Amino acid sequence: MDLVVNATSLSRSGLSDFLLQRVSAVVLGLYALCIVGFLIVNPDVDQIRWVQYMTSPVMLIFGTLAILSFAVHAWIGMWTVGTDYLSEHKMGKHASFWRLLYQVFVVVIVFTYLLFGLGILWRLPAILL
Amino acid sequence: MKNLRTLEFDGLIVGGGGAGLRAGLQLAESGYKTAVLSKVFPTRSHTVSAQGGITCAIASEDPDDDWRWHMYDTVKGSDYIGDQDAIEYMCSVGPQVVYELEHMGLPFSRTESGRIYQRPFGGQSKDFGRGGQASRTCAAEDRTGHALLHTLYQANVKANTTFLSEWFAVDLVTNQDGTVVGVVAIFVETGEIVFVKSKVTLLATGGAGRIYDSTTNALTNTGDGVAMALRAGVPVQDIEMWQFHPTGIHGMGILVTEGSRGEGGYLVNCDGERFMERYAPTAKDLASRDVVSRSMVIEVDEGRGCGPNKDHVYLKLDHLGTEVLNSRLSGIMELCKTYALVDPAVDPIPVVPTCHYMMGGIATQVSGQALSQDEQTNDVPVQGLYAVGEVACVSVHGANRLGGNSLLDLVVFGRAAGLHIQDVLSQGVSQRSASDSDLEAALSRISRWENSQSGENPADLRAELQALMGSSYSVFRTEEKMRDAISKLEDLRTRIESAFLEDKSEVFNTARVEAMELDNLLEVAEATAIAAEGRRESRGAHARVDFENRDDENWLCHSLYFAEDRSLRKRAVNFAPSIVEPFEPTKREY
Amino acid sequence: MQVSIYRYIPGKDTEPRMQHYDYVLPDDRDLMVLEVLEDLKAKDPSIGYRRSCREGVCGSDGMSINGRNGLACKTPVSEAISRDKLMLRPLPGLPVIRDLIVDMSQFYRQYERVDPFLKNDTAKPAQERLQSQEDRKKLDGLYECILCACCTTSCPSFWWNPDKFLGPAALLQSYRFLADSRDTATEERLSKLDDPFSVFRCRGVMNCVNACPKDLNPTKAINEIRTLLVKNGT
Amino acid sequence: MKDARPVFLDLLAIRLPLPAAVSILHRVSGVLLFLASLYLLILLASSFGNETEFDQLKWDLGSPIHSTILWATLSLLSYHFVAGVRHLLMDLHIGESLKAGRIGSVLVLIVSLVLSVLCGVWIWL
Repeated sequence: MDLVVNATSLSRSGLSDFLLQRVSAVVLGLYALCIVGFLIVNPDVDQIRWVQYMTSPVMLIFGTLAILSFAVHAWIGMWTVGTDYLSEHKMGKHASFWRLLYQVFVVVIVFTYLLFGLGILWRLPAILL
Repeated sequence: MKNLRTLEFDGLIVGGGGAGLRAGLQLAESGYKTAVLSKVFPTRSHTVSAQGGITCAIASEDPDDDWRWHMYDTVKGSDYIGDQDAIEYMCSVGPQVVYELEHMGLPFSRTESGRIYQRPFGGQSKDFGRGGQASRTCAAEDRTGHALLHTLYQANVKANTTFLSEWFAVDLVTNQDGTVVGVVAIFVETGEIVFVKSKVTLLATGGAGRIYDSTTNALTNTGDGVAMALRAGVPVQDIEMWQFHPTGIHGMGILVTEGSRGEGGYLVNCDGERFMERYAPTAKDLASRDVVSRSMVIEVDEGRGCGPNKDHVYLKLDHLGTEVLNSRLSGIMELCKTYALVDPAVDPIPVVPTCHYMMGGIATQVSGQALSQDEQTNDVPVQGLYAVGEVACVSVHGANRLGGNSLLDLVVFGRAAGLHIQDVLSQGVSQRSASDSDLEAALSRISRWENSQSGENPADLRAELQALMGSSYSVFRTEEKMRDAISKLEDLRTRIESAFLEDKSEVFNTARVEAMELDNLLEVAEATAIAAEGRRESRGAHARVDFENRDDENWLCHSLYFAEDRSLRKRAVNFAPSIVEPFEPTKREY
Repeated sequence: MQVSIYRYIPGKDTEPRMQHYDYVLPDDRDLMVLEVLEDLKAKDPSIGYRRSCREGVCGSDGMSINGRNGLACKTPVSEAISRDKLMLRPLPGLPVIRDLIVDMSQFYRQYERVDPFLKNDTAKPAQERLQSQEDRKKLDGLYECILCACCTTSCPSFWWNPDKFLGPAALLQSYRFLADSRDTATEERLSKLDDPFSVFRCRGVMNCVNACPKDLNPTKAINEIRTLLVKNGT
Repeated sequence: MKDARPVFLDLLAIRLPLPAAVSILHRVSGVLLFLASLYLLILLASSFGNETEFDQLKWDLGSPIHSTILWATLSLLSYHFVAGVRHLLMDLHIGESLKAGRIGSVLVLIVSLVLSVLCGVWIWL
């Protein structure tokens, strides 16, 4: 791609990013609906049932997928936002520095969320994180 | 050289419309160093406004169609002062050139069998006028010019043509041996003056409809090429011949394609009468444009005009139905709704004859090479200078152009000139030099405006000139008015030569460009005025009240106007086509 | 009516400014914005803007009219005016050369990037290539583009990445050739578009559709390209 | 000289149609959700703790500040969700015309507003 440098997009392909963004959105949307649905149906849920539901085999896999989807979705989204506003075109020569800084920040948060989220779902002792 | 930046090319094309782009494509593909210099970005050229189509006997609608029939129509349409060698060339080569356009990607409308769609246009017949109305105009809906111009621009992008976009050509540079060696131009974006030097210079600057107050032409059609030629001592031919298109939107000057009548629309007067049946019993609304325009003016003059001032007639399209209107005439639907506030599917469109096309121009050979004339009235080629398209008079349109023939003219002769120049260059033309004094004429015109300290406003003078031409040189012409106009034009010349350019800024100074365009309008207006007064007959678009008839004895010839001494000479019409027998002049009826 | 025009003349102005003109509208008819500009220019020749055909087909006079991109020659004053004011500014996001005239080179570069010409590697027939009426119909709404840049310069994605995102006009042209039954370079064209910026920076904002003076729909064309990319790439 | 050229991009002087506003809000809500996700994860963590923590959480969520934050987060989520659905529909070539685009934008705003109100009802009533 002569004019277009895209070294830090997720998949380096616009099409793959586009598809991943959509698929992850659908997973996240459905997962959110499952949780909200459960809470609406069981307004006075106690903790045991709540944890039971969330860690049932299906929901555990679903939740894991959702957390992974979140990482993908957030990274692509935030990367897009960053490359929109922190561009050479708008900021001049130092744009790549600021963009890198921003991306490191986003990556750190995404990873933190990822580990934190998986840790909770899989009920890992905090020490392992 | 005067510290002028100089650019050098093998071929320089001035003008980026259909003709210039077609020629540029031919040259760029040949590998010669070619530039297309244009005062607007190429796709803004006036070719973009052409609507109805490109007339050509590709035998799609009628498998028996024949280019000779097309040639017959064109000769008759020209009122017999079209050059038959050129018309023959255009009509016979036409199909090949149209197919080339299609191969480049031009999105023509299609017939059911997938071939190019053709519609009927004015002045078209089968079998040399004996077989009734023909359908010979190849169309891309009613945006053919737009489709054609963009296709040609795209082909040039592919061919890597060099574009000097938004460069204004000031004047031709002619050296001491009378060879044209390029142009002095202004790069409008910076205001820089540059000598663009070239072995061959081709003018493709289009028409000059802006000498009139009411015209279908773009604001940029100011006759720059005609004026440059005249100032360089090159004569112009048949410049009195101005086509008035029957259907310009009343009060707006915006064109409604003849294709609308081709698709079945017709004109009515205030009584609702389809009056063209009286003037042209056979062709009716599809008689040639000069005939229809005159009939409309007569209707209005005799009190049968429409509207509160009874000053226009109606074009009726509502009976065609929305399907035809939307699929074949969507462009004019849009134009009418926007500019006439009329929905053609419901109401008739108010129309008046409006200045549309300059049949005259720089006399050229079929190859595009510009011609002058010696004392013995022999043709003399102008070295280094070519012209194609509306600025040229090759002449295929004679005294009246048929609808759809202008687009064909552009591409056929743009291509022909490209091929010929390629030939000439391959024989090894050396770049002639130009001295400071050769550049002087062009530079002095710039400095004249630059040094002006006071005087009249160019915009006011332009409006005055346009009103004068509109009132004195429209559909019908009278000796008295023309004489009066000629003296008024002399007065205008003095005033324009001392007019004031207020804005002298460098960067994208459109006021400076418009001031120089005013110089050009004046040259064309004066040439028109003198040539029209000189041609003492009525022929084609040139209709005189005092000389009502065609006079073949004295005027079956071209007029040739020289600016230096404001003289009008005659030049023989070519009656020697190489393949077919010549068509002899007969009475012209539709 | 008050007409306010964005003025910037290099060498004279260091900063752009708005210049105000009084203008009396006629009672009997509506004017186009371009007619107002022409009248003002007759009095103040220094006002810079491009114009040519004055009938909405050449695409010269795109500008921001009361905050909305459009062609001056095709926008009636009555439609644009608000609180008796007409505000004319250059097309957004492109460098201003002077007054209402912007530097379009970035726009044209993006147009050229999509190879805006027919590619067909089969032998040329002696006549035209045949195309069915249905296939020809697919080009409607695409080939009519006049390259006025009203759409592209109203697109936020183009504002942020004019060098990387092709923009609606170029993408509309890209699809014009992808959709042409006579073009044989579909895969080549698509492979050139599969990066995160060229096509995919479109976020469906639809400003382009809103701005187009020819009522074309670049958003739809871009979606069609994406669909082709998905079909081609999966 | 070229670099000195000004660019007109005064967003206050440019009229943005409704679909543009919907799109910008989608982006803003996305960025905010990215940050608010930490809050959601903390909620999840405490709900997975022991029973006392869980009851404490339920109690906490009744407090005005806590419940407002929760409501805001859910509202953002609903908006981002609804506007996202519109994106997906457009990918399927539904609602591509200018008119449909406008209607779609209005629908996104109305539906997400309704959802936001429902979230409030759910939290506070």
